[in-house]
Amino acid sequence: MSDASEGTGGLTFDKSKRSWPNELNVFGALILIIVAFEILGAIFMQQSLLFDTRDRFDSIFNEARLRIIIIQVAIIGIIAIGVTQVIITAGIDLSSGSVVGATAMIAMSFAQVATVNGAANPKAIFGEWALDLPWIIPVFVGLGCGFIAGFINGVLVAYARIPPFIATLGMMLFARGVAQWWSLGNPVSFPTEGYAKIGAGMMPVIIFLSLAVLFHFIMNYTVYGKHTYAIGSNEQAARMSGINVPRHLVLVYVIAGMLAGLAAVILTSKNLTAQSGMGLSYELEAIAMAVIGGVSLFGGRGSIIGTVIGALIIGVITSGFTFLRLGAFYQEMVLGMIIVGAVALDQWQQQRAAARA
Amino acid sequence: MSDASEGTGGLTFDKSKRSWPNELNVFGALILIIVAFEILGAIFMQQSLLFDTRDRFDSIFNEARLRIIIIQVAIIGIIAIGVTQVIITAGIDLSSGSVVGATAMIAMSFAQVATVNGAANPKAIFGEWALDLPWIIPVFVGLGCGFIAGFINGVLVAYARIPPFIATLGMMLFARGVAQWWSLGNPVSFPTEGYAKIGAGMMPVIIFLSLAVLFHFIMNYTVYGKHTYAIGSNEQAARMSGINVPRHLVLVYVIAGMLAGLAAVILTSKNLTAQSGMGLSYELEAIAMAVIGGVSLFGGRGSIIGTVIGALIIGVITSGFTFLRLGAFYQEMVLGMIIVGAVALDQWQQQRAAARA
Amino acid sequence: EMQIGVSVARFDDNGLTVMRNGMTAFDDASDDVSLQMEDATDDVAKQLDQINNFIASGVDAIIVNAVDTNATEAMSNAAAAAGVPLVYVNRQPINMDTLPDGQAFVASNEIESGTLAAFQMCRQLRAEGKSGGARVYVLVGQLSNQAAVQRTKDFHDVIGMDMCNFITIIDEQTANWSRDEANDLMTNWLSSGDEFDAVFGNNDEMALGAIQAMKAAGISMDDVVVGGVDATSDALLAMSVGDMDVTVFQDLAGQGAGSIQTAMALANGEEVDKTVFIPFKLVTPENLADFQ
Amino acid sequence: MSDIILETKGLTKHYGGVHALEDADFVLRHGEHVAIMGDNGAGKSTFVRQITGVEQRTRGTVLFDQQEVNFSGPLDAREAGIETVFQTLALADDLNVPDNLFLGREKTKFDWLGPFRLLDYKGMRDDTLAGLVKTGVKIPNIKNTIANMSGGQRQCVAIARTATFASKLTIMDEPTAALGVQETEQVENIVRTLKEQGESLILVSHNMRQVFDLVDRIIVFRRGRIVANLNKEDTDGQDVVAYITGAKTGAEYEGAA
Amino acid sequence: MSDIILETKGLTKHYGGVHALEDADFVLRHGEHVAIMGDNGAGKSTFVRQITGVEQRTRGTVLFDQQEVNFSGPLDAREAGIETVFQTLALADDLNVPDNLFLGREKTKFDWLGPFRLLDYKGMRDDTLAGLVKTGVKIPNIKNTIANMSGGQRQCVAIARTATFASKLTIMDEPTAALGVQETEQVENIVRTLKEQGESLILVSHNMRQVFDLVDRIIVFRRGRIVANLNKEDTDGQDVVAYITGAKTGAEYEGAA
Ligand SMILES: Nc1ncnc2c1ncn2[C@@H]1O[C@H](COP(=O)(O)OP(=O)(O)OP(=O)(O)O)[C@@H](O)[C@H]1O
Ligand SMILES: Nc1ncnc2c1ncn2[C@@H]1O[C@H](COP(=O)(O)OP(=O)(O)OP(=O)(O)O)[C@@H](O)[C@H]1O
Ligand SMILES: [Mg+2]
Ligand SMILES: [Mg+2]
Repeated sequence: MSDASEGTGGLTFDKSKRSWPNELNVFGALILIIVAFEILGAIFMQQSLLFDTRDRFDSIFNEARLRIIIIQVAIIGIIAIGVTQVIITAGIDLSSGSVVGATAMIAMSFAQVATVNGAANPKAIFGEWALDLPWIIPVFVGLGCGFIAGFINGVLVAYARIPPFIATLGMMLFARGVAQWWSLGNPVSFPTEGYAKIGAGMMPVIIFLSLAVLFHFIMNYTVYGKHTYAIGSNEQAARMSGINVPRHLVLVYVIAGMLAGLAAVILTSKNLTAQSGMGLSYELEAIAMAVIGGVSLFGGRGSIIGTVIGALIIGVITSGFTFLRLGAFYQEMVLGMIIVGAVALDQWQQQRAAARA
Repeated sequence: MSDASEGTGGLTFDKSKRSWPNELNVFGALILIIVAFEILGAIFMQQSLLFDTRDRFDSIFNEARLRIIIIQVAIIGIIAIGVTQVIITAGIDLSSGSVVGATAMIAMSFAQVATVNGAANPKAIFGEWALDLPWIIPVFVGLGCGFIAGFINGVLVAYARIPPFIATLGMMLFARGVAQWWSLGNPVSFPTEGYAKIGAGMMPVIIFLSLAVLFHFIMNYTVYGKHTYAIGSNEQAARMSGINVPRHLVLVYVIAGMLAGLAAVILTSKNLTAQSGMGLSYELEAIAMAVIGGVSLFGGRGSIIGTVIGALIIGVITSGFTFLRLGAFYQEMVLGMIIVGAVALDQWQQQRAAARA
Repeated sequence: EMQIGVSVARFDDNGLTVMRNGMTAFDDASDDVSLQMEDATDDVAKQLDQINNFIASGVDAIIVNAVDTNATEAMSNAAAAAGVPLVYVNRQPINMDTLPDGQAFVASNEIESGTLAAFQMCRQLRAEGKSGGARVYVLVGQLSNQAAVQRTKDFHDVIGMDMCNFITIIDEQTANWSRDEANDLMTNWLSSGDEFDAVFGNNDEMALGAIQAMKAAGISMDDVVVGGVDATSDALLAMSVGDMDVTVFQDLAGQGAGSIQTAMALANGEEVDKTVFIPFKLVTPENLADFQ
Repeated sequence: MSDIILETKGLTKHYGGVHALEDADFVLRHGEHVAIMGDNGAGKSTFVRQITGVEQRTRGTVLFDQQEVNFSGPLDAREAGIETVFQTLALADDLNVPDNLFLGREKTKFDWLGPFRLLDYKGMRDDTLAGLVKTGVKIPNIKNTIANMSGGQRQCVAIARTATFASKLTIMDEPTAALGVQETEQVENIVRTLKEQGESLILVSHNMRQVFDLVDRIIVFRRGRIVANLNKEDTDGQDVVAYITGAKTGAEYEGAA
Repeated sequence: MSDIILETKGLTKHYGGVHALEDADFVLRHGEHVAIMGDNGAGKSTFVRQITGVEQRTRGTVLFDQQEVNFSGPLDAREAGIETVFQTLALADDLNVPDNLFLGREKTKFDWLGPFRLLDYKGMRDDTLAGLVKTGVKIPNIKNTIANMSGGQRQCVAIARTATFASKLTIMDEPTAALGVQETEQVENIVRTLKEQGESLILVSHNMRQVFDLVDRIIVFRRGRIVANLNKEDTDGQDVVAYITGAKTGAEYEGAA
């Protein structure tokens, strides 16, 4: 029995016909979208989306475009890594966007410089003591805010047994309130140089991809990952099998919260300002990335790799629209259609694979 | 066997100890919130939220306040009736807010008067032929828009098997694009007198409550209702039992879409204008009403009555805040806490009831 | 033909729509320029990304209607690094003093709008003999929005002046720029039965919502001073029938067209003033005819 | 030929690399009761799912009532006259007993109201109680949701559902697995009644005594293939076990597994 | 007294108006194997759920190993040394076989990493194959998710899980209901091994032959109450059925039901 290592015999099992990973479908959708933009670009613009047709760069690629495609989704992508984990537990996190807003205001208040253009910083929130601090302090403040928000979410979901949708909706409203109250709606600006480096250039991308690799590993090779999938698959069974479900859920929400906090730090550093409206509807985009990437909202299924590809799809679409000079009024319409189309393609592939077998 | 009508014997069954309906818990939360506001009002404002302390009305109630509590939630409440049905099928409808926006613009374009203040209507979208039409035409246009949006949602969910979150997210983006593109972002104003009556005074409330009664009846006493619950409870089982699940889902989404369309008609009539930003985040409020009212996001459980009480809770909170003159910055924070608190109370009651038995 | 990328803070904002319309009209009339407009949906980060997308597409110039005027430094840096001219329109960038070469600003001064409206309301209340004490409700726009914060602050500053300190604010709440929310909020206020003399809305839409609520409650609009900002056509109509008393007009269409001209000049390498200033104008029933 | 109600030819189902069902040739005559036996994972339920259209087969043909059929779902199968008790029971957890019993074919009033026609609650409750009595199960409160029922109670609800509606062919996949002594007896009586009424039946079961009590013929599955087709008279328990375990293989199936 | 491993006094559970379990007094000695029988819905699984802390009892006390215990969940029960095969199996549908087998007590490496300690996939796979062989079940690909397993395969996974870990008391709720002839035999062998090792066992079963083969003592439930406590030697199948159906009631339980 040559296939003994895969089971205890019985039926014929043809190893070569293993079901192909879901991520491949999503990747296929990404390629398809890129090809579509290239074709439309060649027809209507006589230009290429990804390739350098004007000899502006040393390589054959339009490097500026490649960079912006991923830069513009890196920050929400970081949030999506956390949201993916929450969704895999069959939960949802509607608060991440607002947590970004609140954290942005609070963290930035500890990242301000003392003097702007020779004069005292006009936007300073606190006194002297909070100015010109080393960059690590606002970073820790940001992570701390995310931790607290995630912890509260987790406790509400796991111990008070409030449905995640409502618990995080409450946190969404609360955090948005905090963001606006913090400086009474006024923006917080002028960060120190050290802080400004965190989100400069390709840093957001580097952080995003490192975190993606780290959490891909954690979700697949550690107890944490296994229990996350188990809870989402059947919470009752996970409980009966002796997993400490509430404690684990709190940990998942804390990680999601801290990733949102980190995203806020990078966001403010990249934009050199914090504004209470920051992060608005990021939660939806993060969830969209995850779901386009094949994460099931009913829990138990999905992967970080899928989410990263989902983020890239959104990045390509965003840049592709500007590339094609699509009118802003049509952009949202077409974006809606493409998101639906990408998922439809994935569904169709899965069904075909199941039927073909 | 005196309890024969309830079962086929076996264990002792104590009829008097029937589990109490979930709606009672939600109602309890409503009362609790009112009492809290009355106490705070008595302490800080020397006034009452619901009672007439200044002798302005004939009855003992502050009738103006009672009216606004329900008027301000009536329109979103109408949407929530549809959203409740969608959620009971284990779906979700994120598009309702945007559908309101798009429908508002389109329907209002057919409700404009020819002359404003003696001059030609400066906002007219179409030519002569579309001016001074009878009110029934824009109403049908509005319902028609809702029908189309709901139908597309339903087909995507039921036949293309796209997760409802994504299908309706796509529709949300699409409809928002349509709303902005329709008149390129310009508001559409100056409706005919007939149209203006639809949303005037207490009309929105009357429509809301009539629809609530109608759909309460439908959900409890018709095949439609039963199948809606069955699909949400176990779609696979519903399919195996021979329910035509896809056709039924399309019907549910169509109803939700048409209710959103109707809400848009009432909204524009009430405000005498249509703006592309209308309806923004109504979907979240509608979902919140349903979930506060005890509808389970995992499907199969919930009721229209619960949703109506959920709507009232939000109405009382909104009015209560203005009554207490709570600072705008704190309102969102407190709203977040109250929503979570109301659901927590409900959870706690249910658990206590289960334990006490 | 010159390619210009435009990033507008919000497409569904009524005032900014007038500005956009001004730009589109200019584009339609001119063969030398082709606009590509993007909606930043009130998201600072998205706006910065849009600018980078424009740069990646190789546009000749960029026009920015900033979501948050505090976030302009990063945008200036990005455009300067790529050598693409940049024009800010309508909202004054925070780095005005240090704008790099090839960048300019076309707008009105936002502080004027709230101040003009508030001061006119104060004068009118005085004229009606209410200098012994007048009570006001304030409808605030979206709390995360700069203009809302600024206009509300302007109102506070005006009633802090000796001449207007007879005015007290009963309550100020947000109605998120929306007529519907303002209507409900006003009705809520009315249900308390408190006396009041004036209502100030951060924009006309909210002022109109308040008017509808008061009329529904049978309050005579002669007894209440209502002020707004934007001078939208709905507001002008309301003023012509005596419902509305004060609003403020800014030549947004003019700003839109001006920004394109400035951007074209910069792209052609011409010398341009760092600021092009287009003032606000107060609108009252007296000068209403000039704006209709 | 005209007395054949169901026939499959080369029916095959692969799940990815798993060959769950291979080349099943099967014949069932009008009024005949046949048992399907076999190890766990031998492909019995898979066979049932292919016939009833729950899944789409990899290849092969199914003839029902002399017609080639391609059911797109269990609804089609039911409309053609096949009633099935699935191993997974197919009950809606949040609905109560009568709702589940009549799911998909509710008793209604005012049928001209289309999907909004009214439910005849009273009629359904009475029929439910009658149906449950047939299975002998005791359920203290039929208004409780199925989620709150014991394993055996659920199974009886599923069986009552099938037994309440007449059909040309009844398929039961391990119907008595979770049932107590009395309930099993009752369900066996239901099967005997079907026999008297001349309805055909396919019974999947692991219970040797039950099979020999109830059916005319026994089909044995092993590793996804049919390995024996035995008339009850020509065989006994030990013989059947030999086929199940692989100690023996039917002459006509040599080389199959 | 010291040879008693589990004792319940007046154990009672009401679900709303349904009195699913009333005043159950029960004693189990070290190394003893006891069967629980009774009609569907008699309260057997309810009894199991109260002991293992899956639900909170309405009243009554449970003593395990001479200590009064109040398990807040099955995790507590397992840590105290009670391994259970629940009737609902408690498997995670989206995970594969080894993942389910080791759910909640994975084999790991680098344990100092806390919740992020690494999984020992290879070790778990090998142990899984060994555990499955004990139950005799055939599963072509253990990397398939549980959702794709046949009814019997699922049950065997749940049993293998229990059998893989040593305990003071094993509880099995209808473990062989969905199993084939061979697999049932294997599971019965597992139970016999437990007996030899001196581990205590509570077996819920409807299978009279199995019960008489395996256990020392039979407890009969009827309508939520214990109605008989019979030593195997003093009784036979017909006698037990009489207690189950209510034709007889144990002397010490008169007036109970
Ligand atoms: N959806 C699926 N995907 C992959 N494999 C499957 C799927 N469904 C069933 N299988 C496999 O097919 C084989 C046959 O399963 P089936 O349910 O037909 O067995 P069975 O004979 O009914 O067994 P039991 O007596 O345990 O119910 C099993 O090995 C099972 O793991
Ligand atoms: N959560 C619950 N809510 C209400 N009633 C319940 C609940 N759980 C079980 N019951 C009822 O309690 C009774 C006992 O159920 P239990 O599961 O203990 O039966 P059982 O003896 O294990 O039966 P079976 O042999 O069918 O598994 C049944 O009538 C059942 O309907
Ligand atoms: Mg089976
Ligand atoms: Mg049981």
